[in-house]
Amino acid sequence: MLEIKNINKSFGGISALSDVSFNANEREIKAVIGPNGAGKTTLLHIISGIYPPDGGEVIWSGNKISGMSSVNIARKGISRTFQHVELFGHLTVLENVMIGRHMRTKAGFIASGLKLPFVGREERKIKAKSEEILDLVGLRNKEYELASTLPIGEERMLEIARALATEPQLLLLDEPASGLNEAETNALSVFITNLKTNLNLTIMLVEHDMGLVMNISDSIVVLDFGEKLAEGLPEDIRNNKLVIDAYLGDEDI
Amino acid sequence: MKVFKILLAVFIVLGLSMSVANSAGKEPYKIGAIFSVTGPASFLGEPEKNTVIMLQEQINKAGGINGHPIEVIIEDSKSDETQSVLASKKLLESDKVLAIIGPSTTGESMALVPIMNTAKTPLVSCAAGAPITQPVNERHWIFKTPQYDFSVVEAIYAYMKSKGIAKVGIMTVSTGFGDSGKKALQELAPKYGITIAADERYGPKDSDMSTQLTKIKAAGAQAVINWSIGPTQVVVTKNWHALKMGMPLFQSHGWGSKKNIELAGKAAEGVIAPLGRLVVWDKLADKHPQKALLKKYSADYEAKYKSEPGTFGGHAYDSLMMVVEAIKKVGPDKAKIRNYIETKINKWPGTGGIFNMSSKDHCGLDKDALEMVVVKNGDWEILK
Amino acid sequence: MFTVFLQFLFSGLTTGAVYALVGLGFNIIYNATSIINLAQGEFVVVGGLLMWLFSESFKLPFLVSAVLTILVSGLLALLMERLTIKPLPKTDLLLMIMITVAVSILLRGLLMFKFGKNPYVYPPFTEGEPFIIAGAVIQQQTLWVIGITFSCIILIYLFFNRTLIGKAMRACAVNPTAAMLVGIDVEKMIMLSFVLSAMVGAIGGIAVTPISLMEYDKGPMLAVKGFCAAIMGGLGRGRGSVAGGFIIGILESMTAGYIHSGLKDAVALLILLAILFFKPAGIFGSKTALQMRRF
Amino acid sequence: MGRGNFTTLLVFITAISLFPFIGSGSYVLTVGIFSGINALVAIGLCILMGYAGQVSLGQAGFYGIGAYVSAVISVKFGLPVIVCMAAGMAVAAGAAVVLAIPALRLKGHYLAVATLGFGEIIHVILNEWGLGGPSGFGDIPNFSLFGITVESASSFFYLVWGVVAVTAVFSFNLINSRNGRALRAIHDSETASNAMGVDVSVLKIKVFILSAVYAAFAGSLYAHYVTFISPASFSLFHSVLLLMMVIVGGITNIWGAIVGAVVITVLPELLKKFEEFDILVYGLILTLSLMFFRKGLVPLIIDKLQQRKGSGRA
Repeated sequence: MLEIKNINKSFGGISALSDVSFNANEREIKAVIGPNGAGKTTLLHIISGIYPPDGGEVIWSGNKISGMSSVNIARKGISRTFQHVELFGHLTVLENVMIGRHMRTKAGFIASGLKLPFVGREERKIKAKSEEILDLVGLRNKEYELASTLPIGEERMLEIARALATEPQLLLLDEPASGLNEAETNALSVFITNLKTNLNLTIMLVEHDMGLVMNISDSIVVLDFGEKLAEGLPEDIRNNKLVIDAYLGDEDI
Repeated sequence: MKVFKILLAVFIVLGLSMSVANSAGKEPYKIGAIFSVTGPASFLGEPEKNTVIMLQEQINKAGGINGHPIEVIIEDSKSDETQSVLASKKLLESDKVLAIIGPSTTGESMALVPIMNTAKTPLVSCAAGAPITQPVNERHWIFKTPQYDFSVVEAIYAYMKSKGIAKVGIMTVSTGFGDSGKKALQELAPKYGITIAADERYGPKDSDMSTQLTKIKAAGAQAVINWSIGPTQVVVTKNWHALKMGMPLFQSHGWGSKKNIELAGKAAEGVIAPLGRLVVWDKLADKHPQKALLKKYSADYEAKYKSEPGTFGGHAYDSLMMVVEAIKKVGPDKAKIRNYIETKINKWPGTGGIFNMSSKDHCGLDKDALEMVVVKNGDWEILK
Repeated sequence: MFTVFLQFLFSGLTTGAVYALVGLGFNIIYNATSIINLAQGEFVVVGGLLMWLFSESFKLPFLVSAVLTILVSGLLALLMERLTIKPLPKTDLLLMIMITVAVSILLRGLLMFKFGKNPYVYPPFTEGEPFIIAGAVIQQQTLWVIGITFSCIILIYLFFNRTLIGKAMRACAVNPTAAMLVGIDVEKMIMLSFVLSAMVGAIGGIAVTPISLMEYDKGPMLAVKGFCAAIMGGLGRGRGSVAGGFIIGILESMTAGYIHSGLKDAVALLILLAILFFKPAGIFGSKTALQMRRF
Repeated sequence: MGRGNFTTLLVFITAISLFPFIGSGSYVLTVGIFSGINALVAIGLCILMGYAGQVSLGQAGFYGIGAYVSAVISVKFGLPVIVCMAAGMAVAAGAAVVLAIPALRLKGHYLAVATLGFGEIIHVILNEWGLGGPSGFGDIPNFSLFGITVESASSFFYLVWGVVAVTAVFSFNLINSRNGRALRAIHDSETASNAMGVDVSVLKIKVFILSAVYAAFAGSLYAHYVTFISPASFSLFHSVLLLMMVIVGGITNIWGAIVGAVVITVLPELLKKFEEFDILVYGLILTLSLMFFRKGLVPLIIDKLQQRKGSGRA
């Protein structure tokens, strides 16, 4: 279970998050929504260790992870995608996913350089597993293309595939539907729901597409100007007066 | 990709031109020369190269050695040890030279010691460092013409002692040249009852040495000794003058060029240095054994290059003439050339002094090769 | 003791002033292109040697020689930019920087060809006895160098903040694409930055030659020190690099004075490394500005 | 390593083995030896820069550490040369850690200056406290192993290029492993690498160590071949030259590093014909080749070959 406790974060005197607390249960899809600048991405950055919080704690499976480096948080089973796609552009599609397997494998510099027998075996396993995941996201046919050549929809799927390759228990998705067309978005919502049921993942989702959010979330947290505005089931949020006010003029609602 | 082809062509042409051997007329005697023509030590290499080119012309015009012209193949070591190793290999292998003169610096010469010993070919270095020829039994094929740094230091210290100077501040450039001077200065000081009050260092491209001089002054020294070559010795002189140090400034033998006086201007007045007789030949007595030779060399060099040869050009003169004389006497045989230089170069007047080579000493000069010279009215003056 | 300290300080200011000017030159080009022009040191040498050529060899009056020197240096930089920088896409910065290294070798070759290996010097701007302040000696020319350095900073500051073309250059530095969209000729600005920085370098060379002499191969040392100065002050900060230059000069002199002259370069660099460890963008640099940069 | 590389490697090894028979004479061989020594450093620098994206202007520092530590130990304590060389590499690895930890925070020009500073500090240390000071020292024993002394140019040529070949294979293996992939990944995005559990800091330190060890290996080979060293050989100038080799050859390719090292080492020898002008011609050739072979010689050749293949098929 992920517990967010009284998180505070400010940049140069401007508060990005103030006193935000909520929990995400296991095998739940938790959506974080809010207008632009509400602090959603900052929150994901704090959970994944890219920023340390100024105050408060993040607890994952009973351990405090706030303040840990993002590598170590990744090793605790938390993986993520990025709002502005952060793929390894000079690597192929397959290699991007294989990077996800990096932390699950162990051949060191010397073993690799000497090409010890176990290194080859390990590499073959990495490849097999990565191709399996590419099959899952439907990018197997593009495995030898450079990641930088993919269209945005496939880039987002590749980011998810790369994150999945780390075998996470918690998956953080930062606007996975941004830039996707309607058909792609629909496919994505099915895909994310399947991840939860088939892989037993806890998923935390930051998203602007309300259709997607309402469709797949188990519960929703609403942030506004860095503060938690509301939390509850999708239908509660849909009818929450505060939320409607905050989104006034936003055509998505 | 036209340019690609052009460049490729350039590379190929260069490659071919390297492999084509020099076509010679009538079996010349080949002598190799490695000088620091470019790079940080080019102050040395430039006059050395000029000297050798001039001498080669003169010797060949006079009929060469017993009818054979000489061919001096000059390699630029770029003041770099790796390059001089390469140059020596090229001279020994491709050009099959009888002997090599140079390199210009101690480091480069040291790098050649094992190569020359293996190749059993004489090397007459133009660098001063003592380790080049010592220990002599491990330096069978190695000679050098510049006097030892020890001799230069002894000349300075002896003069200081006679003037009652007992406490000095030394400043040396952080190159091999400055370093070997520093070692000699430190080592010989006790022998002359001199204490070194301050021991300062600076880089070869530094632009202001007042800090070092101020420290020397604050340490209560009675005189400054500066050991460097190139522009830094002029900068030191200017700083020394501006700071009104109230103590004499001694320079090393690297000071021996009129150019330095010119550059330092009136700041150079009163600077003292132990110099070879080349720069003060006109002030020597007529019967001095070096005078005629120095006069001719200076005059020829100035006529050809519109500048004076300086002490360092003289080293190349001595090195080449020693080898030439040896070939003249014993013919083109490396071992005989070596033996001749070791045993027969006795009371041999060169530009650097009167050489007395022996199996114990592969340099053959001592401090008597030097004169203490002071700058007065923009000219040299020998101190008695 | 104070006299000694003051003397060390003056010595540091003398060397620091040149580093500062080279650092300033780096910044002008860096701001326009993100390139570090490692041929910057050569322009200082060009300044000193051309000044000698015009004033001592051609016997032209002082001011005429100085103006000619600055113009010719600018022209040389213009050529360099047009021939080697302009034809290339500005994407591979490392390649561009290596090209400036290659050009610096070429320039050194030209200088050696024209001037030989000897050092050159000409009389200081004003003849006369050095000033004595609290027992410490400061040469008149040193004051000239420091004065010229500060004049350069002020002029450059005014240029970038008060003139239209200067503002346009700054706009290119902040965001080349946006600058292009509002109709600024980015290419021309880059060219101008090369010319301007070469002129600053040449001015430094003119001022410093009477003190430190000038020879064809002094450039690399100056470039290294100026680069350190620019980094210490924070790249992109003109005034920062000037401060950095003086700090390095004074550090060197103080180390030589109070620790050991053999270690002056090492100690100055160690302090630079320590600063970078705590302030990875230099003393006056901002980290966010650094992150916006491509390199 | 891929099939293309394997073929190239075979050609490469054949060329090396035959070279001493064609290019006889120790001058040509010595040029070859220095090319090989430089190639060794360049391979490390290529992995550091081309793959991991870390600039280094201080590689001559590691090169110098390798040369000095190995030479000093062998002169002072008379230990077997191979032990001294290992010691040199160990010390260089330690120095790499010392440099890499603060350097982790730096990027681009700032990293360049930090590494430059490191190299200069090493140079000053060698000047001040190194055996023999600025004058250097000689009489360093030749390389020997199991009682066989490698002295002649041709045997040392095989030794050096043997080391280069083994190192190249090792490096290709490394690059084609999970580690090489991770290095390329951190070059593209450090944030994403960290978030995927790739420890960017540890990898950077490791790759610094790797390049330092290669450089130190090369340095000790240099010391035991020339048998004389002085600080002048390990200056900033040499660091810049090494950088030039990697860039001229093609920064993203290990073959590029090797080719670049050979070209930059051989070029001045070819230019000797120009005597005084060689620096001019050298500068000109460098400028032009950087301008026209932007990606480096080896990538250019690969492109040419592929074009030819492509047009042949069509």
